[in-house]
Amino acid sequence: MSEICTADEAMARVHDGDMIAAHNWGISGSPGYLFRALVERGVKDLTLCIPNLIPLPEGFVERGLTDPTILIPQLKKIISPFFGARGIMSRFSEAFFDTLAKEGRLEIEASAHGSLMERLHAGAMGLGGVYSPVGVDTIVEEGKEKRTIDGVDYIFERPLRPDVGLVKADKADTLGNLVYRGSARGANPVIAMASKYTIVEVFDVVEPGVLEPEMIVTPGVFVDCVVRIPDEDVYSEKRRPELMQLLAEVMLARGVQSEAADIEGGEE
Amino acid sequence: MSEICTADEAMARVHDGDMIAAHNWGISGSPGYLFRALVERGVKDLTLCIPNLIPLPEGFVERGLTDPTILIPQLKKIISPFFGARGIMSRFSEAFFDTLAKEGRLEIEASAHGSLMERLHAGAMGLGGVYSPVGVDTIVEEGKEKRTIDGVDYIFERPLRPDVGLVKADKADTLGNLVYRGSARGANPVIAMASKYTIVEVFDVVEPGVLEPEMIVTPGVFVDCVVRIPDEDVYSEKRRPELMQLLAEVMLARGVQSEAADIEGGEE
Amino acid sequence: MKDRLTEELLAMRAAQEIRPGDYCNLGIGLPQLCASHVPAGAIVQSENGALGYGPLVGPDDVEKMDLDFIDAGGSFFTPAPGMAFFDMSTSFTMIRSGRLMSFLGGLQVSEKGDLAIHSLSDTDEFPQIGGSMDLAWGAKRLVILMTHNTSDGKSKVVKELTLPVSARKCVDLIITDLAVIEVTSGGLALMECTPGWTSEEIQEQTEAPLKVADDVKEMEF
Amino acid sequence: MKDRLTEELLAMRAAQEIRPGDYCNLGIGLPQLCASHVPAGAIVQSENGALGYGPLVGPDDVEKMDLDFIDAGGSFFTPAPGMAFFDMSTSFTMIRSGRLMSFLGGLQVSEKGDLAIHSLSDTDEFPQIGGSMDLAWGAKRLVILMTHNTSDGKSKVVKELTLPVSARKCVDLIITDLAVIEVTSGGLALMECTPGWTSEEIQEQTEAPLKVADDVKEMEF
Repeated sequence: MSEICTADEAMARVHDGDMIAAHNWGISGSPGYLFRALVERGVKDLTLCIPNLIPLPEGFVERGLTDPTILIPQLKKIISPFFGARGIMSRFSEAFFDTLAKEGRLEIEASAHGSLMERLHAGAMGLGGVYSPVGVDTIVEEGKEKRTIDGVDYIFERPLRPDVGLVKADKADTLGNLVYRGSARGANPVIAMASKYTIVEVFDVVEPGVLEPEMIVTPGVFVDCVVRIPDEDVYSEKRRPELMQLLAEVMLARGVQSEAADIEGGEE
Repeated sequence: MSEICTADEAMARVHDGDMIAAHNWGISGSPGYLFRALVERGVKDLTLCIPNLIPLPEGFVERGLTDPTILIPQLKKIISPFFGARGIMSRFSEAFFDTLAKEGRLEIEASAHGSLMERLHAGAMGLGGVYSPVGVDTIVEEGKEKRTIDGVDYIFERPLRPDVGLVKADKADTLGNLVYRGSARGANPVIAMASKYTIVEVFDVVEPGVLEPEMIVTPGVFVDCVVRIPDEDVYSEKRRPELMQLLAEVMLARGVQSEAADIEGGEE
Repeated sequence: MKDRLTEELLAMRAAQEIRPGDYCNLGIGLPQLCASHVPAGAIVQSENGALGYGPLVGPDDVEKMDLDFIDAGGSFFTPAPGMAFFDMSTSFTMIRSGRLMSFLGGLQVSEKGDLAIHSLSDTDEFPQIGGSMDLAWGAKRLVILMTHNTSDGKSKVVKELTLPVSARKCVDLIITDLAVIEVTSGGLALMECTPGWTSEEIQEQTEAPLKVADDVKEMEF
Repeated sequence: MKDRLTEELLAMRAAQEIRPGDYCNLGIGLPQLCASHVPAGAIVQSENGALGYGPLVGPDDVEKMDLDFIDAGGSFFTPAPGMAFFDMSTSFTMIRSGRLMSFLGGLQVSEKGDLAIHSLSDTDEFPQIGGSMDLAWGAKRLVILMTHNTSDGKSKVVKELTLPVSARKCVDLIITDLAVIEVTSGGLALMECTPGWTSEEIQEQTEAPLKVADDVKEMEF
């Protein structure tokens, strides 16, 4: 049964060495309020599974917002398809990464977006692994079994079953049923299903029956813990116009470019 | 782009030897209107993937309703987890099945519900196969590769990528976006995603924008052909109260038992 | 001959295993009858894609039946606040997640906890697996509800399955019209007897050896 | 030196490949710019989980921006009737289904249609694969939009990739600021030249050999 609790209470469930999964595609849909609580919890040697690792533009962290790169000092491994490289390098010194690498403390495992979703799905379904056609002949296949089936080459992808899923939803009811809004849905429903223990941050908690049974995306059985973001917090629904304004200023300062514009590598 | 067409026009896309997928769990959510059109189309040597093969109770077929067992004479193979045995045997004579078996014309492949969903998902994702823990040491593993991964036994399950998916939805918009109602959802969204060509029967077709973007379950890109059930048809929304009445009569005649009560085997 | 439990009493006893806050899948047959006895605050799942719905519609309430509100056994359920609908892929992710307890019927259970449920013969042309293999594999706790003996008097609690196996070492608890039996690493433990029946009498009806629990008691409803 | 296409003109030419009724994924970078030129009746997909949304919000329309309406590149889009949102698993099922055409950027394309897009080095600590490998594998038709040469003048249309491969034999069409090039089983075919450039001049800028199509023509916008 889902419990309603605070972020601190929820984080007590996270331990050293855990595998954590979370969504990230900029601010929207990413559990920034829970990231901040995880930093405060101070656990270490975590493995993080995340579709993107995109640093926030300047000016956001100063206002109390948190992106997943903030977690890097607590990680021993990152499994991700996309690293906002320049932003990460500007946040942490090159010396910092050199030290991590020398100490063997930060392992990076690259994946394709679809394969990461499929590995989480496989974990959720209790599978031993799947043969995926994506990433053949690329860095993604390194160290993985290859197999040709009916003339097509595949890579063996192992399931991911995170110890803790950090999920961002729009609203929950008191039974833990979740709805999302727009493109903020992302990997959140997949992470909720794949994780052994699922913690959700929401703008609002409503009574059962308020969310239509046809609109519920994540049924409450997958949700262990619902955290309502306090009204005064920078992540609260009340303060979203302020965030939007800040984001707009950043975008205007850059011209036509977008929040995630600095994710583009090299030539592109 | 999804087209709006008649059942006859849609069926022109089905050919001898095709693999067909459809949902069945009694009347609700099962594409009975399209089954009838498929019988009329008269193609043969089909393979049918279906979660259940449940004959309708007596009195329904007489009113123009169709269940998937009606398709048996057109099939060369059925992949299904559940056969409403007594009902099937009463519809077709034992001699009929003996003839099919002797001619090698009807192959039955048993599956578990979850494994059937997973094989359709694997087909949709382009996978070469998955290792499933369900069905180990049972009839389901016959002829399949087995593998132990991290101490757990798995069966290798091959993907299913049906040539044609027959889907029942509640409503479509003209872009082919679909919504479902209640437990009628079933395997329909999975079948829509897995099939190379997806035909949908709906009670109603609405303009884009009528279905809320958060409520759409099957995005239109997976839908090739939308068939609106004509108002006068026994499957139309208008005539659902009549069906419900008929079903209630059957249930009352049986006592507390349910539509699918005769699906229970032997001792149970 | 002594009375065995009625189906209704069996279902009532079984429903006591469900606590408020539990999520439980109720299989076809005897488990369906538990739906009326589930405690408040427990949540029922149906494999065709529904969670948290209300009680089943009785035969006297035809006007409450909704064609699109059916459970796995084809019975009509009533809506309840907070219920959710989802596709069968999501439903079986749920079933395999270890987050549900599961009540299934059974044809045989062995002393190791092996379950036979889907077929009466290895050469059965039309097996009835349905969700049973997934439910048996994925359940947080698997409870089997069945008659203790077949209609011709054979024990359904056996040393080794003679019917086709549905899943190995999966059963946690067996509830029959004669007894409540726990499957332990050391074999079967007789926990409760149907009123009027002694441990010895139940053992006589049972092929597999039963260890009588120290605190064995009479079933209560 | 002769003028090459502006990014805007390149995007306009590329958008001509999309027809009414097509579903198209627009990748990060140059492909995003096509969003404003997609013909009516074509439907755009974004890998983070949106289909059928409207044009992007320009920098002058800040008040139209919605924090929860972002595309894969992080740009804000406007709503449109019939748009749908879904999770990333559904999105990549769509991407791998062969039902979408796909526009991606590129670092290099080989004459066999191999694509390099995610990294500038084999030892890159922070690769940027994202959805590119899935999109390249699953596209009904894959169109690469890129500058013809690197900033230091090297050809990006090459005999063999020197950068890490993202997917083999996947590219159908290359659109650069110099040319439209089709990848055929017999090699690269030069279909269109940027106004003011001859086939010979384009070949000089291109490492891989180009067969000039019989009906080669000047690009139109």
